[in-house]
Amino acid sequence: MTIDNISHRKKFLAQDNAYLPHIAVIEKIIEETPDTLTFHFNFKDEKLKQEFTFESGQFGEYSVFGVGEATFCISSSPTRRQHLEFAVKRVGKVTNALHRLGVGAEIGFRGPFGNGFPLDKLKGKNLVFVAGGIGLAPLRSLIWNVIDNRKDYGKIDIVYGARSSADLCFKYDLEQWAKDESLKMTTTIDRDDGQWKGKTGFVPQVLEQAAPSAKDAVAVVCGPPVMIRFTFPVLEKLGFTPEQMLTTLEKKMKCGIGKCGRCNIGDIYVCRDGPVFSYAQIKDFISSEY
Amino acid sequence: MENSNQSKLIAEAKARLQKGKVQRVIGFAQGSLRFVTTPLITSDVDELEKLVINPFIANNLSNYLVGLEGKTAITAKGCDSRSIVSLIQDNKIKREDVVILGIPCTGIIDLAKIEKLTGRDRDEIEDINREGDKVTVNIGEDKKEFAAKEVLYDNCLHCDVPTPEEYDVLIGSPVNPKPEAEEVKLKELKEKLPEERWRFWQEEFSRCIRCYACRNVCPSCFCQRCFVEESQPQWLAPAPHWQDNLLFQVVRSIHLAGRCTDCGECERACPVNIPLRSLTREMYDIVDDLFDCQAGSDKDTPPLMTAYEDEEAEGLFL
Amino acid sequence: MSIIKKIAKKDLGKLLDEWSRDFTVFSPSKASGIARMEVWQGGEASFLDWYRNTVIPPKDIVLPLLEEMFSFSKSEEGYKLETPPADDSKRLIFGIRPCDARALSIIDMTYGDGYQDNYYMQRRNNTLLVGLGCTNPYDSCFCTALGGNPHDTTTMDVMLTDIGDGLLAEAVSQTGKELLQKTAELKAATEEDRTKAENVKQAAEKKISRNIETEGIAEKLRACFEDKEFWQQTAAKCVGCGICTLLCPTCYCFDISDEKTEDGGVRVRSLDSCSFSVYTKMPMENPRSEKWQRVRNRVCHKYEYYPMLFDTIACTGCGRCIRLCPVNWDITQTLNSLPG
Amino acid sequence: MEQSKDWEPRIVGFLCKWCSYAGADLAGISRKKYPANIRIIRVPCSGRVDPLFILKALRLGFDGVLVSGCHPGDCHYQSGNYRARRRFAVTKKMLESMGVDPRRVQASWVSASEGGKFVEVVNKLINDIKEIGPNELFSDGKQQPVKTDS
Repeated sequence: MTIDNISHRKKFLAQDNAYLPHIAVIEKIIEETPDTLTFHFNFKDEKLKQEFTFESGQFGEYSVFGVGEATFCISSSPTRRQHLEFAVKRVGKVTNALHRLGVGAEIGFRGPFGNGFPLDKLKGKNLVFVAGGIGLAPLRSLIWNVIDNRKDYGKIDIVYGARSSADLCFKYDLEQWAKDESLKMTTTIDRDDGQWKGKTGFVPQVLEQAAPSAKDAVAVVCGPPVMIRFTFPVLEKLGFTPEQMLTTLEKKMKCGIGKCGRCNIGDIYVCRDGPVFSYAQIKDFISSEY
Repeated sequence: MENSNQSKLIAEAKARLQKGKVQRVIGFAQGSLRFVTTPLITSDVDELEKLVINPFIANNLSNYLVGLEGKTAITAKGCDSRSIVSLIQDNKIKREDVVILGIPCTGIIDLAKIEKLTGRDRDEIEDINREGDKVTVNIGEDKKEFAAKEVLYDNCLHCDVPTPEEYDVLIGSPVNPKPEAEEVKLKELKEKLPEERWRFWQEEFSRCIRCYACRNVCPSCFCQRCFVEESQPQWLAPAPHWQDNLLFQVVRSIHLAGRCTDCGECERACPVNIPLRSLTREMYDIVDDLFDCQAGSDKDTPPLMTAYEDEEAEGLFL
Repeated sequence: MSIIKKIAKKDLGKLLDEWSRDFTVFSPSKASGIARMEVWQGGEASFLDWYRNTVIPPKDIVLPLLEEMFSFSKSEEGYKLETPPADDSKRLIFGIRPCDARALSIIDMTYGDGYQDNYYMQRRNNTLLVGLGCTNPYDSCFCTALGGNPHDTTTMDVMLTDIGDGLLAEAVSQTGKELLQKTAELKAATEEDRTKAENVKQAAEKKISRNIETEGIAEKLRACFEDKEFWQQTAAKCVGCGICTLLCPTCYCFDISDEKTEDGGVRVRSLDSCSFSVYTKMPMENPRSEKWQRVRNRVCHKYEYYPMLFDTIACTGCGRCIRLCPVNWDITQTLNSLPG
Repeated sequence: MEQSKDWEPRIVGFLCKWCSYAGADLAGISRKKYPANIRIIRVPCSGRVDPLFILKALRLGFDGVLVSGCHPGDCHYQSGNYRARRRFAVTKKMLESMGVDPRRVQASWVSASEGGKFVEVVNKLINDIKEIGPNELFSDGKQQPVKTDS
């Protein structure tokens, strides 16, 4: 990647110091799974509340003051701007602290950062969404975005899976999508857990069975690294070229703006050049640094 | 430490690697800078020609042993052999997995001391030669002569184990302990009032950049995850405040009780000249006083901190 | 017409005093127990006797090891954030070496790109570089392999050459020109001085023997990226400490952390190192959990990724990483032994 | 040492749950008064007390630290307190050698039935600390951020 094709950097909103968070207030908390919560939030500053814009796939740096910052994508759609959402799995110091917060608590938000999904390139295409676990969060923003502009897109396939039925996120969305006749929704869990009436099997296998056509299609993949690693070969088998596969990557980040160094995969900085990439961009590195 | 020893070392190492008795050899090679040696870790027989024995083989190579698969032949000075034994005591390595090529050592030359005495940097010096108790330094036309005790590392000055105690082959003849020379740094520190001592350390640790070289070169710092990397709870601010730097080093020294062999590697590694050995040596002496413990002197005793006597150190408890 | 003046060495202290009226002047010092740039304290400028280069690179004047980004406090109205007052003091680094000055221009590329890093850029823009050419480079130096030389003027404002009894001062930038013009004490340099300076420069350059072949190096590194065995062998003796990165004049990576006080706290940033496994560690995975991956990242970042991003190798050959490494891990040896 | 009149030492006590914590409890039940200056952290065994805990307490500004466990020979886990003894001994000696007043960090053996001894120990520690003054080991004039992480 050269300096010329990383020019999609977005102008930062409203203030010069990109390290200084905006104060935001948590408005609602939804328990997705035993270890995952979705937070609805809004900015405290009225003007920012009105003017804030973002694109599906972009992320923010969220602060719990006194504990630190963590990176999450914005999981709500820019087409639904009453509030913003992000989903948090409890895994580390900051995510634990977030889980301890209640409605009304103040957090910090920096962003939106990153490139987001290239909507202009998706328009008119058939879309195949492949997600695992909490990896649905960034795709969910895009899926609602697409549904809200349904006529701009072709066929839609969604394959979503989790370890168990209890680990499925955004069940309220899954229900709606399952009822939506303009798209094909497949939900799966890794292993039969006794309560689940739907499909079982790993996401890549289920995707292979679903066998969406690669013609005029773009596949958007997000999930745990191991799922991503096994999904690309399946897509290739189905005839998708590396340019037809998009993913959004997760790395440890601190600054979110390409300075602090740690989120690189080779010469690509996930925060600045991503988090959305085509498989063509990252396939050289994906086996050994992801 | 003459050249014949070096040839013998190479031959011994080669024999073992060629016969497949060991998977690799760890020793010293000439470094890329004048006088400086560098660790050589190799499974290639031809590479073994690079092995050296000279008065500059400073590193404690036992640091590389933890986590290796298969058998390893390693060159070890007396102090290094103690570190190896300490690792055996801690069950980090097995005795049968190491072939110790013991090197009797009469002290390692501290290039920083020579730089200080001559006012010249290492790379401005043409030659340094040691013969017995004399060390001659050539700088251009100028030839300076020093007593060995002036230019050896502090921890070599009253070395208890010039000849390795634990070895498979001894390269050369055993040497005797050197007469002790006073350690200026330690003495000056001990003469300070308690409050001055703490402020001294505050001052020293204000320079610390938290590079963790002291920890990473230390064979006794073998924890897979060091407490400084814990985030829940976070014991230490990641940012290098002197308070946290000092806390880190004090706790490190205490965690090394009964393991630290006073090899001095932490102090050598420190890029900002913090006299770390003054801390670790203190601990070395404390465990000697309290528990008659000399780290790494007996591979068959349990690690100091896992053992106990029925009655000891009672004066310290209410 | 360039401005060339001469400073008598015995008058250097006075000159630094004079400049200290308008600037916070930093000059080489060992007062802290280690060679680094520190605020000029007046008196005789005796550092010329020992100064070859600092251990702590002068980047720490514009990119400190530790700095406060903002403070936060909580009241009934919620959180309030406050950035520390902007530091717009004028600084002058006296005696910065060409490798270290050029290193700042390399950091500028990242910190000035896209979202500007105001904390850094403000200090950087207010800092004058009065460089001093090297007459006595270390055996670990290799600036000449990277397009520099012991008297390279890149990114300098004023460049000094040691001609024995004095320092020949040449204005490089417009700011440097103004500085020399308004400095009353300086005499114009003679033709003889200039000849001397020319000889000094040539002699210094000849002293550097360490070399790397930079032609096609990014491509070579890309080609051996997956050569795990090579990187494992290369990394074998590395102990994984942070010396080579934290004390590198071009390394700029940092960590951000919160520190609580009773009624709020501060968010600080501190230099970080890609040599540490926690640097990339996420709760569930770590893309560079192995030492060889981290060593590879360090080498490739400097010699492959930076050239791809900014057309510049992010190394200026100052040699600190070689000199200060506790096990003599030498990046030039690695670069000269790349497979293929 | 200059200190304000109303300064009261803050002390942290790491107490073994089998003996000393029960001892402290007994002291409370039997209405034996001991100063409220001590914050008690219950640990499963005095052998759980890493020297790091002691240093961290000092770093956080506590004026004194108490480690207390079962009498030698009475450890619920056979040898935990023996190990604690070695660990504590080297910690105290190390701190002393660095210039920390050894009275700042003390240890005791208090059994579940020794409510009275627990009170004595705490009182002695508090009196000692009052004599040596507040812990300023980690202060440098400026107010330092105190991290009170969970």
